[in-house]
Amino acid sequence: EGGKETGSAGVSSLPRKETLYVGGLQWGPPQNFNPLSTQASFPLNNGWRMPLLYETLFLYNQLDNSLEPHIGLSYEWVDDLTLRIQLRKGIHFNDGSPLTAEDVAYSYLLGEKYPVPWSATMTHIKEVVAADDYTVLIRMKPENPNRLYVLDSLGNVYVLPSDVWSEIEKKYDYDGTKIIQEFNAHPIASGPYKIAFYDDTRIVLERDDNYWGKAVFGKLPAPKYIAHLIYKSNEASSNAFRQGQIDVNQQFIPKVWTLWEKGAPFKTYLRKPPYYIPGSIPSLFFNMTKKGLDVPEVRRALAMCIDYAKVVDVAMSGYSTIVRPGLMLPVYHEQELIDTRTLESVSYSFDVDAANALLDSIGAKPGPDGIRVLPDGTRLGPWEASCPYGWSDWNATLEIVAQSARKIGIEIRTKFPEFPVWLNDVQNGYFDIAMWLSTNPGMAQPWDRFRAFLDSRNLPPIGKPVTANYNYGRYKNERVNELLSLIPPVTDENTLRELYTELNLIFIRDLPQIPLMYRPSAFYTVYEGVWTGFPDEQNNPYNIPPTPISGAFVKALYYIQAK
Amino acid sequence: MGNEYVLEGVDLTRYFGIGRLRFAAVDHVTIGFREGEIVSIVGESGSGKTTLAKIFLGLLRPSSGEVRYRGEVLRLRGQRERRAYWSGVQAIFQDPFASFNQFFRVDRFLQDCLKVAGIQASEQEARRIKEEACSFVNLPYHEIYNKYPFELSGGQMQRLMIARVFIIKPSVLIADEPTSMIDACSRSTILDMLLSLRKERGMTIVFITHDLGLAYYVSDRIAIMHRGKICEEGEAKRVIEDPQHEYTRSLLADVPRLMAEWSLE
Amino acid sequence: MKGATRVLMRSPKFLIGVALLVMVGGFVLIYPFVDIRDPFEMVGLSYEPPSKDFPLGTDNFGRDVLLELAYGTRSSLYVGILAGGIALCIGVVIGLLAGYLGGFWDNILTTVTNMFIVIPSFMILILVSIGLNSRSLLIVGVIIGCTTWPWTARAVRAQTASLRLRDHVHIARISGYGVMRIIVTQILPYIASYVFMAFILQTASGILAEASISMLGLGPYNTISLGTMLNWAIMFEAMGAGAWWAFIPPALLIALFTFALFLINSGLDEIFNPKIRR
Amino acid sequence: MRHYLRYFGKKLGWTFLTLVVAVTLNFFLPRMVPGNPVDAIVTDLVQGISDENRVKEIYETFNSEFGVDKPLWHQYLIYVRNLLRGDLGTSFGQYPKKVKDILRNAIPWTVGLQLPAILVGWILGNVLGALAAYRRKLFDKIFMPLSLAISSFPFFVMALLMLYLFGMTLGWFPIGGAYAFDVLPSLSWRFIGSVLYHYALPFLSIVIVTIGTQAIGMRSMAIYELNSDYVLYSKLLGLEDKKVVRYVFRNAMLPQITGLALSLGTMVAGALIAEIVFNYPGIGTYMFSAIRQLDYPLISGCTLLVTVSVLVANFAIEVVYGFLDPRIKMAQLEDK
Amino acid sequence: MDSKLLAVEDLHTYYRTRDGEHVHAVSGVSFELEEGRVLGIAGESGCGKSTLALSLMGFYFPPLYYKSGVIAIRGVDIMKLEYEKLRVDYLGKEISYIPQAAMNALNPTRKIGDFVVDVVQVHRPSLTEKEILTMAAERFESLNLPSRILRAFPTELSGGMKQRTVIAISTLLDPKILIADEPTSALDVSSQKAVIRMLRLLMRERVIKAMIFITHELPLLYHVADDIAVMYAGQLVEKGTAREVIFDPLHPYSHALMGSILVPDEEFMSSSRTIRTIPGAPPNLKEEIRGCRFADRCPYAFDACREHAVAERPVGKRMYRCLIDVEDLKERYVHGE
Ligand SMILES: Nc1ncnc2c1ncn2[C@@H]1O[C@H](COP(=O)(O)OP(=O)(O)OP(=O)(O)O)[C@@H](O)[C@H]1O
Ligand SMILES: Nc1ncnc2c1ncn2[C@@H]1O[C@H](COP(=O)(O)OP(=O)(O)OP(=O)(O)O)[C@@H](O)[C@H]1O
Ligand SMILES: [Mg+2]
Ligand SMILES: [Mg+2]
Repeated sequence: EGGKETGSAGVSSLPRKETLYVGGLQWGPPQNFNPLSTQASFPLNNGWRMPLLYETLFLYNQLDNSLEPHIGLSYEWVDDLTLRIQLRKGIHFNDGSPLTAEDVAYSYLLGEKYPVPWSATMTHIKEVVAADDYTVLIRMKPENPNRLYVLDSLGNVYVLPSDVWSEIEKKYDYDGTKIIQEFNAHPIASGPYKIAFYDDTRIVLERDDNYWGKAVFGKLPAPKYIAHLIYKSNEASSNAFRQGQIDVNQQFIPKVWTLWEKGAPFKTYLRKPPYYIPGSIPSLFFNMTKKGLDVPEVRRALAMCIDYAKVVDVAMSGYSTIVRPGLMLPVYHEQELIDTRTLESVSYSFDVDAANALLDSIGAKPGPDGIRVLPDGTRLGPWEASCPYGWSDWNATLEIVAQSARKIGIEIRTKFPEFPVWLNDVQNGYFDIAMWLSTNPGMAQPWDRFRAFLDSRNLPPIGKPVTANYNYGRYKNERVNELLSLIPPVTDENTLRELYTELNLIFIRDLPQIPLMYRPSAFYTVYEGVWTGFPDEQNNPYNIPPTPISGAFVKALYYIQAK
Repeated sequence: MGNEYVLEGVDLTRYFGIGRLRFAAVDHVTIGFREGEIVSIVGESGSGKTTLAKIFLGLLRPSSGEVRYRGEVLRLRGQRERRAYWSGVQAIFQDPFASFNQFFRVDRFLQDCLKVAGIQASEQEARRIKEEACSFVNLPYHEIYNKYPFELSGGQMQRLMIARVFIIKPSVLIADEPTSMIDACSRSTILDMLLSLRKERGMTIVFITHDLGLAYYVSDRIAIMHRGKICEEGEAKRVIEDPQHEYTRSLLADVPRLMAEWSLE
Repeated sequence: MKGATRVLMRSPKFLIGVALLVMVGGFVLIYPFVDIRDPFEMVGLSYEPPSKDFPLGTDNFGRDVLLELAYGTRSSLYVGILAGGIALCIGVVIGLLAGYLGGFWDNILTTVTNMFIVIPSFMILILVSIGLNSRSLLIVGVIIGCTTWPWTARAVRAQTASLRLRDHVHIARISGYGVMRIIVTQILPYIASYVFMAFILQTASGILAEASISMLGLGPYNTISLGTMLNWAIMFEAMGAGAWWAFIPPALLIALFTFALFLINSGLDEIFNPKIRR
Repeated sequence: MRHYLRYFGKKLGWTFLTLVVAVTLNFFLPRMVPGNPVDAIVTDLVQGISDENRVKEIYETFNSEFGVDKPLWHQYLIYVRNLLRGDLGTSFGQYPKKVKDILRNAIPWTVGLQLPAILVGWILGNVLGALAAYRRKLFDKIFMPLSLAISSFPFFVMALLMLYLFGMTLGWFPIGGAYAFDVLPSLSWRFIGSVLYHYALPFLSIVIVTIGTQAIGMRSMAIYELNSDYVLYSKLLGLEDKKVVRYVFRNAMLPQITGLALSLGTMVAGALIAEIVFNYPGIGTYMFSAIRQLDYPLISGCTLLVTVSVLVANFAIEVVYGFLDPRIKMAQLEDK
Repeated sequence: MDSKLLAVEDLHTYYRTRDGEHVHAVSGVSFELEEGRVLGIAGESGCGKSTLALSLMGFYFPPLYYKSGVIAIRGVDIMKLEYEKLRVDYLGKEISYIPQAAMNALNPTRKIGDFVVDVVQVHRPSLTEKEILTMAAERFESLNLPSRILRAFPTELSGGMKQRTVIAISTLLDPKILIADEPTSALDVSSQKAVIRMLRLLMRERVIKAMIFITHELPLLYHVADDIAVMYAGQLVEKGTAREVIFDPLHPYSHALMGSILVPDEEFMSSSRTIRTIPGAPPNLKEEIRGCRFADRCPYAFDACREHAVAERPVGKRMYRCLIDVEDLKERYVHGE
């Protein structure tokens, strides 16, 4: 376990022209290469589905919110509860054994037996069966079906070789916590790469020239090696990137345009602001149990006083458009789902005067120190606005929020504890205002975003951690719960639009959270000094999403070339 | 016999150091001082004179043995007992430059003496006492009262120390080499003052010195100290003229004199 | 005493040190009156280079660096003095007691002191800072003070132990003074100059310690200090952005401060420690 | 000799006591934090699981895995027992890695960077300080304020400035890491060269500051010694300056050794931050990320490691010092 | 060849204090030292004895500075010599020095034997280490010092041993002139006697040609010195043979000084002596003093004393520094004014 390890090839240096350097996907030293672990290291990190070692059935494409065939060739709903998946033939693991429907079923079921990244999905699934070697059937639980989650799982569940993993299961005596700790230094997987080397500063993958895709796609990925350099801090990583030591970087880099100002071969997906495509919505969370913060007008006034343009410019380096009320991303496939005109009635915008007027109207008068006091004597502040330390764009955002609030007589102080401390406080409800973001893009969006923010079913009381979703502020609304359970089975566009519009309406009216900006799910910044042909907005014939290495981005590896 | 001693040490021993380095700085010393007499304790450097003095003063606890003051064993528990003892037994130390708190003016120093003596006097009365004490030691009060000790000469400081004793009026004074740090010419002044203190007050004076000539000049009795032990004790004249102990004899032989030959063979 | 002032006036080190301190101190005290804006106010864009509006440019938050410096220096000074004061009090009290009482208490107190010296105080500082959920300048100063006292304690103890055997202390004892009174009137004045120097050094090390833990992100919240400025600059990649104005001025100010205090200290040292001088 | 042994026996006992205190502080201080670090690990796992019992179950499994469900004193006992077995526990942040393994990777880098740097700085500082004391005049006039100025730079500030100047602006040196991004550890010249090249800047930044601090101490020690009676006496007996100066340096150097022992704690701690600035894969960097993740076992491991090495170094220096300096030997023998 | 081994003429040296003031610790000292004589210098603490001793070595350390005057050894003014020549040919060999503070005179981290070797090799490079150590051991034994001391560190010695060690080292090279600055102050009387005995022996055997012996202990000086010079505030106020100066002092200060001698001696003490005292304190050497330096404390002083510098006045082979004539003075002493 641990320690240095050299792969079979015994690489000692990485020829620059054969190596694709990636960064920003792994910050600590490698912990394990176990696809069942939430702590797994590059390229298995939870949250990024990088089909380099293990692969998923389909590849999620964020550009159009679709699933592209990979191991799975196609899927269809046989009935309301059953999904049938057709697998590609001729796929084999790197030990030579074929990948079959059995393996897929086995992999799904691991999620039921043990706490693995797709365990949540399995709470909706009754069974996964191999109809034949190349057909898989997923049957949902009739009492708790969720189409969205099941679809999402197609791009999320790694397909593991069942024989290898049953051995591992046996080795640990079917003890889940042990199994997910298996280090798995030499993964038997179906992907195009193998682990060649790792230590605390880098993880190096080497191409498997026997990859099944060679026959299917007619070629292999271009880089012989993929190396992920591990930096201890953002600045170290971005400095390395500036020096051309990283080709594909997934990292927040302030003022990214300065990279190519002097003609250096850097680029982002979009050449102009916001440079990246939005993926989630960082928002201000209010603790609804705190006096003063439980007054909707106060929250609304706050929402109106924040200078969103400044948030975008100063804190986010312009990597967002100015946020609009509601929880929909400014992308076509989500905007389609709401009726903007209906929402206008509850909408708000940056307007300090209006915010002040609103507070005046509820009788919140400024005290001698300029901080307003509600008629019942509640002083509007000091409230602590917190987010984890070191999340620099967020830290800056909260500073702006605090500054803005002062202008309308609300006192907000910032606080940036270490992530675990912060998380613990926030989950248990020990906070005033916190900043957190919505769940990642995927097939379950935007529904999952609303679920995570607003679902109040099984909400634990203050003092017990909220873990099933992000409703840390303990917002409760029965109608929202109802709407959330209505959406998943719906396929009809119009019904969906109605439901989403209502959800947004309630959200904007109650404002349990204030969306602050749009954040890319991945900061995709590339250096083309060595490898060229990375997709961007103008030149993307293969519809490759700018999600570094993850999901459908893998296609890019076949098209890039060394200079 | 025990009763005629004002201050008395019985079988006093004091060890320093530990293990191999442990040694007795004062080694089973028994000595007593009668009312109104001057006793000199003479010994070379490191013979334990100062240590003995500190034991008598209650500044050091003896490893064994006891100090008796007016027949009672000294315990010094509690503030009251200490005050009582120290208003009866006082000291002057070797180095006048180190004996003063350099941060307090002379007047404050004298004022503190009044407090120690337990004199509660009006401002005028206090001033009178201070002036009297100063004139006793030939110091002009009005000139020095506002000075800091470091503005005085060594002789003046040592005289102030005597003024202190003059105010406190102890019955026993332990003077630990009070003249060793001041110049020869001022030395006699100090000695004379000590002598007149005794004359006026009947004070018992324990005079510690390494100088036999000095001891001879001032004292009634002399005790010779050597390596922590008192090796000879007796009438001053007798000790000098007819030394009994081997050490005393060699000491006397080795002291350079003016009239006698100093054999260097 | 008068001589000492005269010597001080002639010591170029002392004078330069004081001059530096006065300059910086003056800037810190006066500038906020000249420029009455809120230092937290985000007046520009991030990392604007020095210009007429912003003599030292802006930081990542678009705040005026010069104004921040004024407030940051103030906080650093505050922490330094607070930490120095606390360290001094603890150190002096422990040192005096250990040195004066001797024996058993000395053993106990010296052992504790030595422990704190050998266990790197910075480690304790880190551990405590992590443990605290809300960190203000006050708290940071207090914990720095509580972990950096042992040096002072050790030195004060040594001095006290030798002073204790001085005759004037004996005189005080046979004058019937109590322990506290002796310590305060007979010993403290003698080590006062030393204590003052220790205070200066402790202040310098307080400023450094604040900067260090702020650099690690364990500094006070909602506060501009030289350390947090550096921390922001690093966190927001001022270096990569070429925004030297965001981190060089605070870095230099920290060094300048320590330098000035060191100068004053060694100037004083020459006066109180004649052997050092040549 | 017996006394000498007894002295060191005592010293050893004392060192051990300090160790116990250090271990205890190490355990309790980070655990003053209100949060439960397990939450961070588990949160990812249970996201989206709506079945409450399931969530609870997972929580409990992990809580007992880390022992955080037991009362603190019990955890402490377990901690001490494990320590005695050489087990520093499992990292929270890099779960399921062992702290021991993490540290094992970091130690060579830290020791390799700091030991030479501090020693070189110490030696150079002493030599220069002594020279300044002896030469005085112009050399001292320039050197003295300079080293005073340099020593006023905290390690990390120096590291920062050097990184910016020589790494980012001038591009003479790499800007971080222990070796180039495109080589892998092996016994090749390329690798070794790369390691040395990356070593230069962090090494220099530590050396320079150490020189400054040590030079000042040495200078005043040497001046003190130069003024002492034995120097005068030796000179009056006609000894040549060279020899007298050698006496002086030796005597002034010796107390600096204790200085080294005592300031080791400060120096090591300071140099750890320099590691962070240079992204050097040493203990400092690990500690930094451990702090971020509230990884108690790793934090405790790092601080314990640093504390223990400082303790051991102190003890060793004390022993050696006694043999080098007869004055101290006497003092040690007389020590109560 | 000049018969005068050492001739000092109008020597002025001063200390520069930290606040830049000058302390004129030796101001205008002249004397001659002939072969075979021991010159004692007496005077109370702070009068400049040690400074004079140091000044005679011919080379100066801050804060002590040379101002003017001649120090001639056998007619050679050593103040005009190159430092290297002075060091190799004179220091330790021609003129040697026993420091007052023997406690700290030895390098604490060097074994005494090693130091001895260092010293001897400067002047006699031909000797081997072994020869030097044998030679040193002999000299040590004559001072009752065991030769194992050569292998010891100074810290392992007691104060008296250290002082004797220093004496042994200072005389190791058989210097022509020895300047002993209170060499016995830290010793008990019997060790003191042993030291004096050895110095005497060295003198008698003509190993040491002449000696300057400094102490404030007059009875001791009486036995050691042939001539005595009394020093007061940086000047010699009286010079004469030992007997003359002790029993028949001329200068009012010497007179008072001799009057304060106390010895355990029936005969001397009871010779109807009154112990004499002098009020006041010596003058501050930082200030320029115009008149007689003793004037403020002198019972016989008159106005002129405070105005004019007083020159040395020879009386036969004696000398004293006072405006009052010898006869006058003696008269006053008899009347005990
Ligand atoms: N506090 C102490 N700790 C250890 N040893 C001590 C202490 N005080 C005195 N001694 C030792 O005890 C012995 C006697 O010392 P003391 O001061 O009594 O001698 P003394 O006769 O007064 O000498 P002096 O004439 O030099 O004053 C000396 O060897 C001294 O070193
Ligand atoms: N380093 C110095 N700086 C300034 N003044 C000094 C220095 N050393 C000595 N003095 C002064 O020079 C004068 C003569 O001092 P010196 O040491 O020669 O006296 P001494 O006769 O040897 O006294 P003692 O009998 O105490 O040894 C004194 O007034 C003293 O204060
Ligand atoms: Mg004594
Ligand atoms: Mg002298």
